[in-house]
Amino acid sequence: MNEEQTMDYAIKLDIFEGPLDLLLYLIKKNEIDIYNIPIALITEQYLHYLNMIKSLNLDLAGEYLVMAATLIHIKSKMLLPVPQEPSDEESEDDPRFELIKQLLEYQTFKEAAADLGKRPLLERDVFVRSAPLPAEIEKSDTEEEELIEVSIFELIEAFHHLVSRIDKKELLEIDLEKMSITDIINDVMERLTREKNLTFDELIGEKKSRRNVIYTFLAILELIKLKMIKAYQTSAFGVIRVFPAVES
Amino acid sequence: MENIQAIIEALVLVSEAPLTLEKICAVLEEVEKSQVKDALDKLIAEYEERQSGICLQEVAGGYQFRTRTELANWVKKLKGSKPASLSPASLETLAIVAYRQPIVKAEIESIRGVDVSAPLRGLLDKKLVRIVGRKDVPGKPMIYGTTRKFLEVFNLKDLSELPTLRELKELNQSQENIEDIPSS
Amino acid sequence: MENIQAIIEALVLVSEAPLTLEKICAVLEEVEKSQVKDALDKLIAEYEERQSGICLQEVAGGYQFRTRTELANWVKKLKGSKPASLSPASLETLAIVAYRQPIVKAEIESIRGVDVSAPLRGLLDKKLVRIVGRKDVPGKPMIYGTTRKFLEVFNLKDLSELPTLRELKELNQSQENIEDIPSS
Repeated sequence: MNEEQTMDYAIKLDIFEGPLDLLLYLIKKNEIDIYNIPIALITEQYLHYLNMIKSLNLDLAGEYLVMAATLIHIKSKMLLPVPQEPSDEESEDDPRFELIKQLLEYQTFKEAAADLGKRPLLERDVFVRSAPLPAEIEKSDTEEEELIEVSIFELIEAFHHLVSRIDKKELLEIDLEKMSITDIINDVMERLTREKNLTFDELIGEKKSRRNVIYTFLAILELIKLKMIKAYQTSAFGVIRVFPAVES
Repeated sequence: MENIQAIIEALVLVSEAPLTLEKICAVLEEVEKSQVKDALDKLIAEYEERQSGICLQEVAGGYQFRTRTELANWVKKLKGSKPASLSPASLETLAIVAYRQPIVKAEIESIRGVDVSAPLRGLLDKKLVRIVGRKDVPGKPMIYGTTRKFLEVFNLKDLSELPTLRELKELNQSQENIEDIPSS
Repeated sequence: MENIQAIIEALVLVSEAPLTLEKICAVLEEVEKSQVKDALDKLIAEYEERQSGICLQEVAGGYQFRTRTELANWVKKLKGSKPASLSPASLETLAIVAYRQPIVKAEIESIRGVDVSAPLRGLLDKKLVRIVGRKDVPGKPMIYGTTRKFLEVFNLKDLSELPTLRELKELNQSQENIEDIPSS
């Protein structure tokens, strides 16, 4: 391959959004019917491109290799003799079925993405008022309850920045299990504030699932450790009664 | 009471985000919802007819004044800044989230055939996509959906205004087509 | 060239500060300053005549769309229900409470490195954070946790739906590059 062709490939590689995109390009370039892909030809061309990337020392995402393996696998399956009696599920037997489905779906969304991009975009095709409001109407006394507009992503982002700023490793781990217990901790504390004291059975309530019992027990242990509640038992195996550690 | 249309114009102008019909009605307590809607439709038509540089548009479930698309170049000349556009990777990821929401990352990746961490992250940063919850399956993966800002940015009234997936129909028919494939 | 008046309307709408005659002229290079001034005067008169809810006004040496003063009360009524966003300090404090609850103020402060009295009070006022109890240690400090409203605002079923830092990191990860390519 000459220099010019190499450059051509290099430029093209940059514009592929992944193995499916590359395959769609090859299908279009060869004017192939997507429902009847000549797998040998496409596999050959696909691998050719991959080697091109390699020779140019460009980064290659692992997905391209997975697709190469898939193509080779389909190609080998296509070489196997086809069972004689035609059945209704023949299409499912076509080794290309999954790939075709995937390609069609990807093509659909690629077009949907292009359509989205063609819409009049805010800050590109249309613009809205950007002036701040005059101060006298910006500030007004609110009697209604304030609405808050903030996303969960912003919340974790804030936490992330905080953690990276102070570099506290022990803050890094957020355990989903622990958060489940925290839910119960909040619930226990809320009920204790209301009821003043509760037995373990009362705390578990109706939902006597194994998970709920364990989590409630862990929550109580945690609360005792945090010195937020006190637990008393009148006798061994007796009723456990918990109180807020400090009267509110 | 002053002219309803005038009041609506003022309310829409000062609103930071597209102003919903409900909010307008909440301000204009004594006016029927249908009357408010009529006034809005009339206003839209008037701005249209006048060939004004701004138009009243229904977007993201509300109403907002926007510049006319034909004038984009003049506005850009004033603003001087080139808008950051979305990369094809981001657009594809966004399209999948928009049409398939609620969706988990693995599903997006299976459609695109590539890792979508980076574009997904970018879309979250741009507030076009948000985390809507977790799926109750092992690993509790996060579920993504589009935001109201997505509607605002793409000039959509609501999600139903998204063009239907043209090829998707074909895809459903493809089952039959594939059955016609000659076994080679 | 499109209607000068329409272009001016669009420019004024998107301008962050009152738009000066000079700036408009800079955009409309080929138009005489006097013509631009005429168009502006005409526009002002038109909005006036139409008894529109918005008017084009000359303020602070430039032009700006403003709501008509007579409608101020309606505008104020609308603004009363403006959704508030959280300040970075509040957001950080909230994040610490959410992820580290149950937590006392001193612990939040040791993480943030600053006094959190103000943001914490704000969060209590907004009912995103509440006092869940007191700790039985010297000083009997109050313990904070998130509220049901917190879950509602963030669209969460329960706390275990909060995204983890690991998940955020996963989104930050760039694709791994792979060296080996099978030869054809």
